[in-house]
Amino acid sequence: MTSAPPASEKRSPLRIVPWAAAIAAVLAVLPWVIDPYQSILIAYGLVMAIAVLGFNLLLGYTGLLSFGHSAYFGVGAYAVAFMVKYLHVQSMELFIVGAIAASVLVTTLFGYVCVRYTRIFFSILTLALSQVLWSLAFKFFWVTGGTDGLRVPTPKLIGVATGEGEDKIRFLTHGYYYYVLVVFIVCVVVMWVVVHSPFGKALQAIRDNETRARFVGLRVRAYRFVAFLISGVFTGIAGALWVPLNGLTTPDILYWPFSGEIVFMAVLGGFRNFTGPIVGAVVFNYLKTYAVGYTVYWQALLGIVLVVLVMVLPTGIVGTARLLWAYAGRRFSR
Amino acid sequence: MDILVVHLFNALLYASVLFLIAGGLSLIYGVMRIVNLAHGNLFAVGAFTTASAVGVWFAGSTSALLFLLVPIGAVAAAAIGAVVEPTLLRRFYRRPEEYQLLVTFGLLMILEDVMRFLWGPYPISASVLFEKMGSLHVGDYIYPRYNLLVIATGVLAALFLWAFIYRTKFGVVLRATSQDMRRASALGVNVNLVYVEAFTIGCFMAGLGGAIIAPSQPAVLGMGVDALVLSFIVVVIGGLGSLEGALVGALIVGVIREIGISVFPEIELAVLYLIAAGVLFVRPAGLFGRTA
Amino acid sequence: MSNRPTRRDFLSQLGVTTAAMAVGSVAGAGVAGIAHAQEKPKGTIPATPFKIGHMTFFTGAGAVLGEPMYKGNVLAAEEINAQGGLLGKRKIEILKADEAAGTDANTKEMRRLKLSEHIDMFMGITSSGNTPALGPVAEELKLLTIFIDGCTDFLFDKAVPNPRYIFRITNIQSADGSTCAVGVAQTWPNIKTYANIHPDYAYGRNCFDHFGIVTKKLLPNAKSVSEAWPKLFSTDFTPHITKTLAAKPDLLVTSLWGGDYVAFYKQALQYGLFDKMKVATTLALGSAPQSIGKDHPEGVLTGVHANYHFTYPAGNRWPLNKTFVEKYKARWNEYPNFQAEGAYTATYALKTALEKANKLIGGWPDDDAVIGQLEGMMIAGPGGYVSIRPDNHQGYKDAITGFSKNVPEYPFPILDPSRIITIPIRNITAPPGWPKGEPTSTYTWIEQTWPQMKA
Amino acid sequence: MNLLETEKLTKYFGDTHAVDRVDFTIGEGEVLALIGSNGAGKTSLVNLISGFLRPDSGRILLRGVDVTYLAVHRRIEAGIARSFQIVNLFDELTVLDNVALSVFARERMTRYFWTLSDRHPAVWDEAHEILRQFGLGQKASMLAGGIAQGERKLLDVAVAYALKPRLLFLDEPTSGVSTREKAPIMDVISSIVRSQNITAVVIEHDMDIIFKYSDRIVVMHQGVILASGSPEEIRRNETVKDAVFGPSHA
Repeated sequence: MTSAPPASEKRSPLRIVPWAAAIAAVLAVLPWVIDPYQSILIAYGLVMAIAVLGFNLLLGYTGLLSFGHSAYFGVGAYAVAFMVKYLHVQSMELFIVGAIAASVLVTTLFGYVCVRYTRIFFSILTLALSQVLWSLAFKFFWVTGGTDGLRVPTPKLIGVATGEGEDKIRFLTHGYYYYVLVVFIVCVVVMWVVVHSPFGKALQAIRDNETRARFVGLRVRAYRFVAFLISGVFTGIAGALWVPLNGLTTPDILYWPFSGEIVFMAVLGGFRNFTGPIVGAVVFNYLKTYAVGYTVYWQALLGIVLVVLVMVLPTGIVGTARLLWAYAGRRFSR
Repeated sequence: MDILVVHLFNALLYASVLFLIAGGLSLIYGVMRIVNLAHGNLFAVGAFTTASAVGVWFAGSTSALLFLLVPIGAVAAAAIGAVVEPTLLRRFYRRPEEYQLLVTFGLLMILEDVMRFLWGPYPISASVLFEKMGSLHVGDYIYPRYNLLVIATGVLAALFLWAFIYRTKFGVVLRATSQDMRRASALGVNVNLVYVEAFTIGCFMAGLGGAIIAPSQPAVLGMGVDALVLSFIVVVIGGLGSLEGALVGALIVGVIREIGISVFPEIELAVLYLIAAGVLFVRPAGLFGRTA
Repeated sequence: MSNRPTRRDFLSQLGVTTAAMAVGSVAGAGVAGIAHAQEKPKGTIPATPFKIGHMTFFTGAGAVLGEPMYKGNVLAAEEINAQGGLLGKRKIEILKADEAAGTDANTKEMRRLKLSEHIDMFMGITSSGNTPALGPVAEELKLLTIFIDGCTDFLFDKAVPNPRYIFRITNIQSADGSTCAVGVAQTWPNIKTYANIHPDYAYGRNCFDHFGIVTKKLLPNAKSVSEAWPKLFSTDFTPHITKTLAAKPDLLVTSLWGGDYVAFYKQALQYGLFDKMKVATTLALGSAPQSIGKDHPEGVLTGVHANYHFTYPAGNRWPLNKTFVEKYKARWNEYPNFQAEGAYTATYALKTALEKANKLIGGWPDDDAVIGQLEGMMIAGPGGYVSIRPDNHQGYKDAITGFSKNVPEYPFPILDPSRIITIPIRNITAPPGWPKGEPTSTYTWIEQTWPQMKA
Repeated sequence: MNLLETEKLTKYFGDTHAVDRVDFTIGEGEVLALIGSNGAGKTSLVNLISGFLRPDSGRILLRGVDVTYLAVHRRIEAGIARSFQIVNLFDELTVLDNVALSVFARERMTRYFWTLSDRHPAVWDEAHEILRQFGLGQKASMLAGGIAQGERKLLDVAVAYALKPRLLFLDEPTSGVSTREKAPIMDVISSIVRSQNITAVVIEHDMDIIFKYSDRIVVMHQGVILASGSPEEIRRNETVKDAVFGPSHA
């Protein structure tokens, strides 16, 4: 398609740090400026961004299209719900730890099975396995609440309980918003290090050329497995953060169309960019929320956006913006 | 004892419809190497079209006319296929899978709302045919005659497809294109024509699946998504791209579902997906697929 | 042993009656009616529209229930607006939202409606899976809410045990299973075995539980011999029907509803299910009345969600119903179901609460004042009196069920007017103060307080 | 002692004997050319030794150690590397990254997901140095998919070379480039291989190049080794002429 413009000198990946800090600062100020509903939407967007970042380690960096990432999101969410239901845990930090443990467990198992295959077989295998979890969550209602799902009350953040009387909206738009923001920043930094690490390079090499990767001595399957693990854990963390925001978890987030939405978000933002999934998740969240609010034909709207996107803007929002930026830059410098 | 016969018929009934959907999905994958996520909704289009033709537009006509109208759903689905393949999907055959899956996922969402727009939110039923045919005795039980017609349709479709693919010139061309598109093209095959024909046939099958069940089950929104995942199980078990596989896969799923609902209802769905995952794990190309 | 009551005695103690009977005269002291004349409101009332967010199933198989709910709401709003609006000034504006978008999307949408559209009130909800999800959100948002349906006991038992902002107008869900079981005990006391087909979600399980516990009390010899749990919004019931046939029960209990029930009975007919056993349902005639065809067998115990069927109370005995049905038919060219009645009544309950609050304090009453009026309100709706219990904000009205019958006046079966069964609601639901129980308070109440009948 | 020997190494593809009981040896420091017509089994032999294919029977010994069924990454650790006839690169990584990856892999650093790759200047310096040796220094920051074919051939070799192999297989390093470019490419490769004293096996068709750059030539035909000897011996060998160049070849 498009080859990146030749860079004359090797640019440090650290150059984006000031930009990232600026964006983080804006995100930190937002709840004081915009109305509460917008803050909640952004919190949703940031949570999904973590999930899609994880997903994109597989698609964008390893070249594996998972159509079953709903599974890991759901595992994170249900892990939290089970901790509430059976262990009466209230601490958000414990929720995250539990979600990580649960998603490590499930991704280890699923990953072991799935990374033996690539391309469409990988996609279908991930899909089939996620559907197993969905059907269990759906049918074992005495454990999972079935379609009713499980409720998760307001958690304690860093050991601080929110009083009974305190306004939940205020909790969501301030306390929890910042909590999500901090976890989001941590996740972004971690993922950024991962993809810019020697390991990340190896994954990209495997994505580009599996055969050659083998012949520089990489154990391709092991690398894919680790990528799968990291990817699943990120998505699991997102699931854990999402539950208190949503208030409950239902089997809907394990059903395969939710996996489709995760793919949608990555492609919307541009899966060949680090920032693409983040942008895609936030934008998709707005798009879907407002589409559902304004028309019963929201599915068609999203479908048309998707089809046009893959036809006209295959590099997504960020990829296209970069192209335009580069184009403008060249025009300007002439 | 008689009840076993009823169970068996039920399993065959389910398998017949699943074969029609999954067979189409598999055929399309076999020729074009594209997994069409919108396929489930072509099944739904078939059901809605037939349901409204029989139950609304021509309601009150003679039964003979109504029976003749049943295949109209298949024709509608085929027509959509014939339009969508050359205008939309063709651009994606050489693009990576993520784009193929996404464009058909988008199509799935669009079709869902097109149906909502055309047919409204309510279920539509063409049950008059189902009722008119009545039931026959199976020992102590009775069984709807119409369901036997559905089973017969499934069997006929399988036979017809087999003859078509292995006994006609077009079948040869189709198989050649499926095995090596470039070589077929070099040998003078009009590959684009083969593609649009194969896609249309695949959609026709899905539409026929929907059309044939419309009299016994109402057409409802959302039926496509559910049908798609089940036919996915079928093609995964049987092997993507293999019609024999779709047939065997449909039978397996039909039988397991029937047993599952009676014997292990809690894990009926999980068992189906686990079988699919297990087959994929052991033989990623499925029981009948060519190795990838 | 000897002091165990007989079934007949107990049923009459419960107040179960089978007959077409009057509800009593309209508008006793302290009872709000829906048609009383408008008084001039006190104080200044703003002229801004009163926005109601109405979320229900507009699409999918659930729309058979959802659309009538919306239509009932619209009908009431149009009537009120024609008189100038709420308190004569504020016109009702209804914002639609589709419940079929899924529970998670619904939660977001409720927040959007309140925080972004600034709705004054929320109404609607069909699915029992959604009220426990949305109830807490409404409380969080401090959003005045009257759920029309979604009537699971779970909402006020567990999800929101001390509601402030949320109310619910139609009967609590346990009444469905209990009413059905009482109807069975009274009609077919000799059944020995029964099979179940219930949709695999909250409502189906609730019906299963309450039918089971009441039947255990009233018909101790009857055993459940088969359970089938099709997914909600399924269309193919052949394996479930066959499983039921194979169990050879005396009776089938089913809580399938809407499009699911229609598909089920059509298929069951061709499998001869209705010829082989008695059938009792909880919601068969409760969906849009016209959705059931005349091919539906007669004599099936056809429930209406223990709430309302438009043929009862019969017109000349209860004019409120007669005029409601006429107006609804004129506006929408169809007959109302219990959801339409619920939404209609809820809208008038709001109107009444506003007027009473205004009379007390003047001006436009704040939410607290409205809530104060709704709590404990007794309102006469088309289906009879509804009382809203102050402790749990749940609306209660006497439960009804009956038997399907084809009559020449309607192109669909109705409840046999000569055999309608009614049960005073307080006799089949846990009283205020009963400890919260598992699976529901009503379940433990029945289990612990109802006498065990002789085998 | 020979660096590598094969004993009766055999690979069938259906009825075709791609490699038929081949006994092949290469000594320490040799630069050996493997020649033969298309389908003679040259690439199959390299594929077997490098681990791309599994043999049906026979053994491969590296300094006397059996490596026949060793996993690819173990062979690379043991010092066997290869380039590819049809360029096999990481097209969406930069030229520098392609080589750096080999260095990271060789140093077993590709497991590090907790440090930025930029934090390992020694690796980048080495990668730069290798690119400089291969004359690709100017192209370091371009995408590997975006450079010229001749450069890609060189980069393919550089990627293998960066693994610091003891035994390097070069599968047609000059195929697909114009005749004019062949000699410069081989000059670069040859000088590096010889200066580092790497044992190398080159598959090549161009006889001028073979005679110029190799110490010894092994001729394969229909899966067996037909002849082996110095360039001069092979040049004179009539059987080889007929088999490899066809009877018409003068």
